[in-house]
Amino acid sequence: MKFKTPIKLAWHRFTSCSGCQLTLVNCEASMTALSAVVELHDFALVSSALGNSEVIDVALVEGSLTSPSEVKRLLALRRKAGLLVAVGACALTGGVNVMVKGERRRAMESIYGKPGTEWDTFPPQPVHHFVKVDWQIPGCPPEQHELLEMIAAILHGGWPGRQVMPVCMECRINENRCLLEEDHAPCLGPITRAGCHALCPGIGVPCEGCRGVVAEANQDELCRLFFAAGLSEQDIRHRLERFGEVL
Amino acid sequence: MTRLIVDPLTRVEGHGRIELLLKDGRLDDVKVRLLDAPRLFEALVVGRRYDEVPDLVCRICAICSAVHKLTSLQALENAMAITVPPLAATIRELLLLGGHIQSHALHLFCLILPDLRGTPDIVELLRHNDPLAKAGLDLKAFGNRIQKVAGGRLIHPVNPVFGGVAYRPGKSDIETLAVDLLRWQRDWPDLADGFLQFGNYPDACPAIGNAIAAGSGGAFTLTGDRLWLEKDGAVPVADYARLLGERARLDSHAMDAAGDSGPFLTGALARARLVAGRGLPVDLPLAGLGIHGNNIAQVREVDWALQRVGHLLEILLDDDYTAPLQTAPAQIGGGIGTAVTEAPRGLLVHHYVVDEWGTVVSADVVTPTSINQRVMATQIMADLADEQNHAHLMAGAERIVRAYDPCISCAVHLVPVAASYGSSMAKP
Amino acid sequence: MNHALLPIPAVIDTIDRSVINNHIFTLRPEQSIELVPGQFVEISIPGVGSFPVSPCDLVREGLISSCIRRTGRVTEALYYLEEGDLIGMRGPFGNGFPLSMFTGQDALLIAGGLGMAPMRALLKALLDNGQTGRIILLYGSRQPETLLFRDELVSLAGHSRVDVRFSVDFAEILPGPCGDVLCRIGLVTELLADLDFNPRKTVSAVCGPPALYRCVLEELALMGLPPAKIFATLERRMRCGIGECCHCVAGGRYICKDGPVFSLEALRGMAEAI
Amino acid sequence: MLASTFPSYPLEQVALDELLGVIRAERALWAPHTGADGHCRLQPMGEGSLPRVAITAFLPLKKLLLPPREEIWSFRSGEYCTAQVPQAFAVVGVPLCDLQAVWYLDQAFADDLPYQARRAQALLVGMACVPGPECRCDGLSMPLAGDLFVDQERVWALSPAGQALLRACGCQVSQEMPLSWPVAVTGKRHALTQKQFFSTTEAAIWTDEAKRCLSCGACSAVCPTCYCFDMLDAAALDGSVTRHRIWDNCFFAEHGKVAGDYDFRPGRANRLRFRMEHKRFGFGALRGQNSCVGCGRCRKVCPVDIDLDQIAERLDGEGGS
Ligand SMILES: Cc1cc2nc3c(=O)[nH]c(=O)nc-3n(C[C@H](O)[C@H](O)[C@H](O)COP(=O)(O)OP(=O)(O)OC[C@H]3O[C@@H](n4cnc5c(N)ncnc54)[C@H](O)[C@@H]3O)c2cc1C
Ligand code: SF4
Ligand code: SF4
Ligand code: SF4
Repeated sequence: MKFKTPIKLAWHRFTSCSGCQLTLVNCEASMTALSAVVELHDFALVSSALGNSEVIDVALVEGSLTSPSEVKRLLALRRKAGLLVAVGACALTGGVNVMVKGERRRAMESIYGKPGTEWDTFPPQPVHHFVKVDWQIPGCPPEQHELLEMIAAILHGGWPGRQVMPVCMECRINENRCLLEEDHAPCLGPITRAGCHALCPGIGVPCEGCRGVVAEANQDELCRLFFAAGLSEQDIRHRLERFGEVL
Repeated sequence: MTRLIVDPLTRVEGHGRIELLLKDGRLDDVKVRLLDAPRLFEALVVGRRYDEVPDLVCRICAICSAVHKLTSLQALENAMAITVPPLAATIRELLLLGGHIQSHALHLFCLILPDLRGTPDIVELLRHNDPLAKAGLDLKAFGNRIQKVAGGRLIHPVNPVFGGVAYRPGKSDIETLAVDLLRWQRDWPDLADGFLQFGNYPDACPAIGNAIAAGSGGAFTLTGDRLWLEKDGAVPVADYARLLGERARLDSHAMDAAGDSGPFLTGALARARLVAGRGLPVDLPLAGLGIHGNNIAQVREVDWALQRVGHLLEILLDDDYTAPLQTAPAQIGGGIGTAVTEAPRGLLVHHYVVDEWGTVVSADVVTPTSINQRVMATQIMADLADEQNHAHLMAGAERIVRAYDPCISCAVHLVPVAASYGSSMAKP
Repeated sequence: MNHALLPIPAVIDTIDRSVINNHIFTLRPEQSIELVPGQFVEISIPGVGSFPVSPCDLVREGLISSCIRRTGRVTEALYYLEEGDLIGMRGPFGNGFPLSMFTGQDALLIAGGLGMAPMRALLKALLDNGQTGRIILLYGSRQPETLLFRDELVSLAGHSRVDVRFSVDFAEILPGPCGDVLCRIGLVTELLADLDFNPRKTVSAVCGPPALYRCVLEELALMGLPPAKIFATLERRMRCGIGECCHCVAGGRYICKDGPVFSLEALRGMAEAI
Repeated sequence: MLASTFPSYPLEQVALDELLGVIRAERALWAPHTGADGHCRLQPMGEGSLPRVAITAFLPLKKLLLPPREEIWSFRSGEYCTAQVPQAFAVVGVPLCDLQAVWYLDQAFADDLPYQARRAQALLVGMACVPGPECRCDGLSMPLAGDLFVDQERVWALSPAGQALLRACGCQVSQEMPLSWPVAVTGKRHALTQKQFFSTTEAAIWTDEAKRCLSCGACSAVCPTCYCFDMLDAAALDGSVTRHRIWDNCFFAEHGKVAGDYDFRPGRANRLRFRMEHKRFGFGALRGQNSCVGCGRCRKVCPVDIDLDQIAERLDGEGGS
């Protein structure tokens, strides 16, 4: 996977809030440097250069899949993309969209009335259910530095290194007071994969787990702590299912 | 009969398409379809605790995530009759303004400027060291710094919480913003002139639609308790559903605001038309401006936002450090709450019904782009009636839609009014 | 104190791609690095990361060759590089095989899979200095196709002092012309069964995956080799190579610094070592 | 009370503010600072006079000597360049346990150039502390590292650099005769022999405690003598690369893994045991050397109250069985 610069970079969005692509667009300070090494191909949010390339070097994919037409687009993209990167919680696990309960048709009807039942949609699925994913960038939203470092590493012919650790580690490194320990707050830091520099606990907001569950997490014990702190089983479920795939 | 299709729309947020129908070479019918996949947020929040809902609905759209979060908090706080402390209100407003600055900068310099320069995107402009593109990105970065400081996390901010805010931004952060602000108050007029110098906005008919905006009637603000209309005065926000008359459409994934007073026009241009003379520095003959005037109105709104940010920073600089950040709910109780905010691209409404245990039983979100959906097609028809060149037609139509600064993921929200929950507001 | 964490630029001199996913990379560091067999270097691909690797040959004219398997993130990136590309290298690290102990003794070398790479360096050193008696090499691989250095090893078998035997886990047809080399289907340990050697006059070196160590080391001891004369080289996730980062610790010892070559005697006292 | 041979000066001879001035003239100054949230952190010290007692800060001195994220080298246009030499700094108000921990790090990183470069820039001023309920310092009470030590009555010179500073403040005659050393250790820690520890590999206590352990890594993050690290490259869009050394942690799932995802230390029980082995018996050249200085940080931060001393007590009890 060594590409000629500028690398042909595509961004495809499926069912999502656009936050992942906005994260890249928000890297204002790096935009000029980026413009020297990438060429945008399908990146509808910021570019009108569409579909004019047979081959894409790196395709970034945002969002979950919710309809056959999206799947078709994804498959076509995979065929022409050298590398495919799933970006963000929706692409990795389905994201908050997954939380809609019950039968999809019923939910559609409750919202759109009759027309809603005619759209061909299915419950949100992560990207890896359909195509091979070469790399993943977690987060809702993802971190700017992870996107930029990945693009820079691709220029060197590889994927960036990263540490597999929970948010707590970064939280302690930042010398934040511990919300779980001191306030008995439902902080998901102990089981959430780090990389955000413990952004939320750093300002006193318990981690909502937006970067997904860290390897070998001890969820049982954390639930016990939450329960002891007075959360109901339903509260705990709601808290964990937001980004945790515990449906 | 010829059908021209622009799909997908580019340099707008979300997935949409335009269908242009030509009869005998002349434009006969236009369809603007907002095609983001439905995400069923209004179904998703039902059954959740009131304080969890703002964290979820901000994920409707990233560009407006702060506005969504603040509006839903406000609606839920209204439902439980809570007033946030003044300091929290200040920090929240700062977040809102940061969002406006970043969103307008994004729209003007990343999405519109390439049209004016004739390039596909800003990356191309940067490659050629375009000074306007660079300065515009700088302004965008400034808006983002404000959002980061006030919101904690840039997208999907976490600082606003039920009852107020979680933390007070550090003094040094506020001071740094104040220094940046001085620079922007100095540099912005030149940058604004640089943008406005392009005389090549396409000629257009005056912008169609009954302008609508939130406000309180006093000075220009981005929130308020009434909805103001260019024609027909004002109504209390609680009456939004009747006024807007949203209903589902078969050909679009966004609701359609089909109320009798419409079609409506919302956004910077509508605000400007409504509030000229109330603090928004607009010195333009607004009435005759076409929809591309929305860009000019956004430029003017940045003037105002920069002033207003200065005022808020001053408050945050010399306020006392014991001031409360949150109001605790006296008791969790049921209620109905509505709140409106002017998002960068127009009117946003959140409405919730909460039961006595604090569980949300129904939710309704009306977004600016679904409100504008109607006028978009009409405007294209009006502006391009005489255009016969297909390429020009397609480009022109796309530019008209782009001028509304639409946000399609916002628009494609959902509207369940689960009748079984006995909601007070039913939709036609 | 030199800056052991700072790589020296190294140029990829040649790449031998004859075995799939087990290419042999020959590198030329800007300053020469001296290594004894069993020692290792850390190879760095800037922007991607680094990994430890043992040479599969003696260092000649400043050139260091390693057979590097494509297993993960960093090794994968190496496979996209070409002759002439610049990478980094630091070392030497670790103790290496105790060459002097082989003097006047027979050598029993047992390699499994990629373990043949560092073993080849030892084999070459033993052949070079000529002070070892008989050299027996038992080499097991998954399939005939993944036998590394096959032609070279086969030709060695003609050597009067050297006895080479292969085993493969599974094969449809046994490997083609193997000359004097015996090849069996089965585990490399099975080659030990009908081996005729003098345990009291033999030093053994074993190199391969953890599973190999678990069955072969104690077996050798049972056959009568003193534990102090059975050596194995261990693999760990080494970040520094100088006994600091703790990733390679087993039984309180740094495998990167106190090892990676340990005698069975030492290994017996090291919890979690194999 | 131990007798000390460190030269010392009665406080009335040493003007502390003058001493501070001399230090400030050459170095950035760090001191423990207790914030509004009740936590004490090592922070750059603004104006003001010397603190008079040591406080155990949230993160120990390793945050300055072995920073959580430290540049080791950078790579640009084909060259590997060393990171810049750090600026001189001083830390005042260091408790005795943290000084002992620095000695331990000094040994563990004896051959590490970046560490030693930083260490050479550090001037450490110890102070007598008020032991808290979490403290379990043990063993030697005489500082093994540091430059100066201040108690209520005297200033002690622990190193030639410290001595030179005192001279610069005009202190001429040193007190040569042994004086009794003012700091006593609490001595509350449970002793555990290697034999006891290693005979309990299979003890139920490991799985027991591991059931609760969240693997959050807090204990080792705040420990003054935990020093596992990882190396990560960060590439920039201009093609340059910076290699960072960042804190790692033996509780994390990747720690004992090698190629092929083979894990030499699977499961929390093994990982907990591994950390305890390091704390009580050290690794490599420091084998046999206790590395727990008893600062009590790990106990304090653990969200599920895992306490190595309690484990030691239980192991002692179970040891024979
Ligand atoms: C002394 C020694 C000599 C070696 N000699 C050779 C050799 O001659 N030829 C050869 O092909 N390989 C050799 N290896 C193994 C080689 O280091 C690993 O295959 C390599 O690190 C894999 O790196 P990667 O980044 O491609 O894989 P990764 O994607 O990083 O990892 C794949 C697996 O390896 C683990 N891992 C990550 N980093 C390391 C690391 N630095 N070291 C070990 N495991 C890691 C991961 O946890 C994962 O399970 C040797 C290892 C040691 C310790
Ligand atoms: S606040 Fe949350 S993330 Fe931080 S240490 Fe405590 S549990 Fe971990
Ligand atoms: S602290 Fe948690 S919720 Fe906040 S950004 Fe990090 S992972 Fe996401
Ligand atoms: S193990 Fe605990 S008490 Fe001992 S030095 Fe480390 S943090 Fe302090």
